[in-house]
Amino acid sequence: MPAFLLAAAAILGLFLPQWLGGAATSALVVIAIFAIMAYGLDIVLSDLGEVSLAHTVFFATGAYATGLLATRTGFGAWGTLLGAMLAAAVIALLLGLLTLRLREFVFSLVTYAAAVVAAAVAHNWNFLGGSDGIVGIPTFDLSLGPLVLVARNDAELWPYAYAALLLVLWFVARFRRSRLGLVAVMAHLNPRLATMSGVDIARTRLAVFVLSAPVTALAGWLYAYQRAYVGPDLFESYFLVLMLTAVVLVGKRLLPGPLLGMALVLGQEKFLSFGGDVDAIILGLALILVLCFVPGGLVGAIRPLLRRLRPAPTH
Amino acid sequence: MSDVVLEARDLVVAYGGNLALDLPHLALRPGELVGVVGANGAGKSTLVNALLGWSRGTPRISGSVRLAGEEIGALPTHERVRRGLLLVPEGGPVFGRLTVAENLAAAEAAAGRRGYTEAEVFDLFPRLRERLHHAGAALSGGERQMLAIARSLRLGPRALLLDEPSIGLAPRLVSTVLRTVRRLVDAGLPVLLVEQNVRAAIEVVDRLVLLERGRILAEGPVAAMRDDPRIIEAYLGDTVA
Amino acid sequence: MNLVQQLINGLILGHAYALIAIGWTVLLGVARLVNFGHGQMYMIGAFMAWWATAPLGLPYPVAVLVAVAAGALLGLLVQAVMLRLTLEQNLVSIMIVTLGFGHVLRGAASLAFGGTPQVLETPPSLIEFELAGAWITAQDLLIVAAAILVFALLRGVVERGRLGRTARMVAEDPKLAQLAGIDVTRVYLAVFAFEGAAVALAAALVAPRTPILTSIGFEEVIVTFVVVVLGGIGSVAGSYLAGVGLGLFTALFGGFVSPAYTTAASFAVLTAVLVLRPGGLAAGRAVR
Amino acid sequence: MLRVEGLGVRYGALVALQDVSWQVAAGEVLGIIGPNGAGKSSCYDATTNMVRRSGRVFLAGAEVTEVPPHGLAALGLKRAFQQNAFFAELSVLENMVAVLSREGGTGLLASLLLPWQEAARRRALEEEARALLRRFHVPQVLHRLRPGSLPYGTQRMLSIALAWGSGARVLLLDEPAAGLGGEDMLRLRDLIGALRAEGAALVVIEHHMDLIMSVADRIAVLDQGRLLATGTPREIQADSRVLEAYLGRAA
Amino acid sequence: MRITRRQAVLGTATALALPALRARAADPVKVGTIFPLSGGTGTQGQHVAQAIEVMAALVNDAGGVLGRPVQVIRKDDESTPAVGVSRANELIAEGVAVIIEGWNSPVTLAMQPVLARAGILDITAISKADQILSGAGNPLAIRLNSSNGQDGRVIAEYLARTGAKRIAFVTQNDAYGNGAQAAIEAELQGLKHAYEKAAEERFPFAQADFRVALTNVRAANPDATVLINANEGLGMPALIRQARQMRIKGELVAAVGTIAPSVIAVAGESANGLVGADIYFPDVEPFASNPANRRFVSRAQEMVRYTPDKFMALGAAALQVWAMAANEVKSLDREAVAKRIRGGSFRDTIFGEAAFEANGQMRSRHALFVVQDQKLVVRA
Repeated sequence: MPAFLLAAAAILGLFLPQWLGGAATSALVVIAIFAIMAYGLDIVLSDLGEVSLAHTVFFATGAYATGLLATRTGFGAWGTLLGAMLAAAVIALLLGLLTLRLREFVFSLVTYAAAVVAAAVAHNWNFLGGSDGIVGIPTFDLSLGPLVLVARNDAELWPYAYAALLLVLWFVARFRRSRLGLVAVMAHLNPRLATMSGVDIARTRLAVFVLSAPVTALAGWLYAYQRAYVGPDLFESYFLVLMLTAVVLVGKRLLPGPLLGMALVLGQEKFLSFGGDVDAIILGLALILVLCFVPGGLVGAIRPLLRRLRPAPTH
Repeated sequence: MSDVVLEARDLVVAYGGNLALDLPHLALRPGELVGVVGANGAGKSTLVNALLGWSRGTPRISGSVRLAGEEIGALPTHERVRRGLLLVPEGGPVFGRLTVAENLAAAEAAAGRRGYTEAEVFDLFPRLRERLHHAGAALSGGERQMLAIARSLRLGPRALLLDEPSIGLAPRLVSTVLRTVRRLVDAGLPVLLVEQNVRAAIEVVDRLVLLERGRILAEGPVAAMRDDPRIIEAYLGDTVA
Repeated sequence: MNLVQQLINGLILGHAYALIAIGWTVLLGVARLVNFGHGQMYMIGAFMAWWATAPLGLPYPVAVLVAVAAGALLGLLVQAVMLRLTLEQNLVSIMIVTLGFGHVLRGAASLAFGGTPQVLETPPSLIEFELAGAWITAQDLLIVAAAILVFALLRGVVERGRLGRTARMVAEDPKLAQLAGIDVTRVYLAVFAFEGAAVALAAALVAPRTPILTSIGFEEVIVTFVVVVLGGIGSVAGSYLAGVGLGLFTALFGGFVSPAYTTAASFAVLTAVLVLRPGGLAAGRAVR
Repeated sequence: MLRVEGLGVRYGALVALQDVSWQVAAGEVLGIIGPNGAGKSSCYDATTNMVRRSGRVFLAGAEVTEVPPHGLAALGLKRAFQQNAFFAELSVLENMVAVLSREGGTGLLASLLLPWQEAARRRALEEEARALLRRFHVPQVLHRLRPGSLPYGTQRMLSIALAWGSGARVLLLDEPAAGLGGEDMLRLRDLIGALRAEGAALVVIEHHMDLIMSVADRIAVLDQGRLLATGTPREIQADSRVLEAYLGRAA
Repeated sequence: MRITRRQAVLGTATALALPALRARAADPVKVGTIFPLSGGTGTQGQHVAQAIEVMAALVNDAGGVLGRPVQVIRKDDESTPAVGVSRANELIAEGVAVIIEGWNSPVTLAMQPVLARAGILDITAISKADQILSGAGNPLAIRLNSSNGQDGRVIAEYLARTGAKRIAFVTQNDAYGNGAQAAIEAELQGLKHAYEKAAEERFPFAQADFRVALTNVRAANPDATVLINANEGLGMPALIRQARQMRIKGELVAAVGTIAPSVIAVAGESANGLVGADIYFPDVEPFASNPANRRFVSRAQEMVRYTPDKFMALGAAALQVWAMAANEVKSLDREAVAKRIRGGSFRDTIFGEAAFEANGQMRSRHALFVVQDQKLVVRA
């Protein structure tokens, strides 16, 4: 697609809430935030080929760092943004160094255990507010000098969430074009050949893992402001399954994939909900069915259909 | 041709868009030792693997395979094995975490088939008896090869396919292994032998099939083929010959 | 001091942990497969046992069988659905699929069994007696006995028996196993059925110790991870020792430091082991 | 250019390689022959530090024994594998660009902030990749396909091209002619000659006697993990030990 | 982005104007309820929602609010803050006049700021966290359930009265548990009761196996053991059962409000002898003779075939108090109604006279009970 069309589409997106009406606004904000969350996992899962189950930790770290800095030290939104991303990167670095030599399911197992333990710590540690979490997070305020940038509700938060989403899309697209992105794919697809092309596999893995954490933490930062409350529910496996589903549902290594996946999942939960339990079944089934029967994702399932349709006019 | 034990027709194997094997016809009769020779990548392993519908990749295999008159081309690999078509793949792989004894014990002939007894196997490969309680991984290349063949014999073969049994073996061992194979054939077991060591193979086989790039280049009794220049060229290079 | 009592607590807990982890041990050690829905299968096993005893009024031993059968069926179902992934040894997708499966099970269980807590009342848990100053129940002894029995059987089967040998052949080289006449698909199905049955058995025996809810299962998963990794990934004897060791650690850490951070502490042990001897685990060969 | 001294490799009780030494100079082709299982591939694994081994390795005079494999590649010691190796989910061109990108790629920051610079570099990389592919006889019409759907001979060439990457001081080839037919074989022969002419040191494991005898300056013969003989092709062809080991026991 | 401020002003104006525009006699007044209707506490949450509907029927019988009938909308927070926030947003979009919510404190804490920003009156029925009333999330907070401080006093008085010298605490290691224990200890000291903390065991919320902790308690030989565990679905009944099974000596005392009938149902015979305290009993004085309570209880038994428990009474009372306040100030305006309730007092509610402190906390009267034959028996 030509650049100007993309730019036009991006600008039009800003007016989506007006278009779709008020009820959709908060859904749009949540989709944007959770899509950002999923993009962090996306570059690890799709590009690096590892299943990290610790991305809920980065999400929660972003939110907790925001909550703590905003309520205890009075940091503004810029400060908490920096703090959230930095905290997540540091935790990812520690976890990455611990798991540097672990592959496949041992890696996943340890990251999963780390997520469960992080949840236990958040529940129990008074410094983090324990099971009651952190209340009283001030309004989102990115004002710079005379420029007033405040968001008190979802409608006002949309431009910022949307801008953050565009930035993340840009980041992921550019990452895939960068040396690190290409090298990560090499390490994923053929580690031996990559090594013989001079790629340091362990370093590449660590770099991508650490880089992915602030992306997911960015979502945590927005979520903390959107909810004005941070609690240990952020560690729930719901978020994990949500992220994974969004990444694999539409198709891996497809730039708009996680965004569309997240929109589908949350759209179903919001506008076509059959109750919490049935929604859980739907979410889990979507994940299972896609991976088992349409490994290329929905795009992979649709492509042959399109191909079948296309030759029709020539007959 | 009722005496044909193993027969393949129009056997075609393709990886992606690439034809790896195109074999109009191949037959193996009782008490016959057929050698399959050809350069690396000529499709020798592809041929024996395809007879079992077996592969480490995901090729497309089509064609007919008949074992003792029964069409087995559509059966899964393990069913072909149970019907008596045995393959010792390249490198003579064994289960490294099982001991020699376990490797042998695990190879039980399917119902209705009689496999070689342990005593008969030890008779053929006395070395295995000495290594009975060693793990498969601790065996030398030659011992592995023997164990792999012994395992197949235990499973009750109607026909045996051997993929490069001489790989990595000392010359003395190569001839030992091949002489043992000849003994099996003389006892009535038909064997298809893929071999890159042509000199050694020529000494034992009855017929030769020469493959090149997935197709049969020449085929015939070993006496007629022995001095075929194409055989020599394919292997040794004219400068050496 | 109550050290002896805590040791008794630890031994019972440890055998419960080992029993809970046994399905995973076999799954991983024998077939190189994983199941992240393990905890939810534990939950389903517990509820099936409860359903058979309370609403259906079946005797407890029959209820155990009902749970085990349900677990085996669930295992078969999961494996049948993801068979293609298994044959491709696509562990990445298998992990995610089983995780999603756990999510589905939790939702389905909430629909089927509701949100109310239940207690699995079993005759042995009503028999209480004192042992070295600690009050324990016959159920606790049953868990210890069952764990020892299952491990002993398994060691016999996996290390000596024909069944275990077949499974170990598939684990080491599924392709080569086909050439030995083994129906690899059936082995994979059987191993997953065993995993489901084993965790359901563990649930039917261990769950009477505490009330059950459809949201349980996460602690069991972590316990299983720790046991399996510490035990050397797939080693039967190793898992037994690791289970008992973890039970003792939990009891002593909880008794003398703080129960609030036991999960975190056992994870710290796990991490330490992985970092200090990442290749030294018996895993080395099986996992590569 | 490359010298290995006393390389040894063991897998458990199995001695795959024992006390093997050889060297290759710039602009020279060293052939390594020997029966299957003689330890030829192990020899490459040992040279490139991909297995635990004993012995020492020198590259351009400096000892590189402890340098990790990726470090060796960065120093210009590159290797192709016996099986065709590529990144199966990328197109042929993307494969080549990916390999070149480790050196010629754009850093993340530049990619984020200066996309035009990345685009320019990428165009340059693609141009370089196309040229390289053409040079390794991968015609341009195939560049947009996935490697798996190339003809076998072209796959082989692509594997060598990917190993070569942005250039190598020493290139180790493992049975490059395996499965190649007449025309492909000629191309390979030309290619090896051209790389040698450029001053690269080449080591070639090969079964195909025609090829190896015609391209190699010197030949090393391995048998049972040991170095049996080294010499010019003519010397090797005359060596009776070699004949016996390689061609099987004379009748 | 300067428009944001103006937008906000406009938004507030619309919010204020909306109820006025709709104030036609036939239009029902929408009341939102957000409780867990599924999951571990789903049954209890459903009961609370039903109780609010029962009260709505009573209010409508008496003429409704501002002459309009009350219509209750149920939402399920799934015990998850994130879901609670979504449900709150949905109710805001539906234009409810008030939201009665709160089973789990984290869910309440998450919803408070969202509702406060949207200008919707938010009444917390049950959630106990102290921060709910701190004003950080909602400056006009109102809560009916008793606070940790109020609860601590009753328990402390009981312990002092029985002369327990060696007291053990088995406490949930989070804000609620630690706060509750601190409140009891502070009151004990206030009463100048000399005691020794024989044991202090802390456990995570989700714990269901307390044998390790109870072994320590048992070894300490306490006169009384205080159980502080808000996990009514799993932890509390498990704790009671295991304490009995391990033959803990001395009295078992449960923190206020943690012994719902469901806890006793799961704990079974083990619950017998357990001492606790609570603020509502449907058939005990002064509630038994309170006509407002009797109407509520009989209507509930008729409509949902269930005798209300404390949680149901709190939910129903929340609607009752709000309806009284709105009718008095003749407005549905959030500020006006909240100001009437906070610091105010209402007669003839389910709880008799319901008085609220300035911070929105309802004053409660506690009564001690002991469990006998798996039933609560209130002590005079």
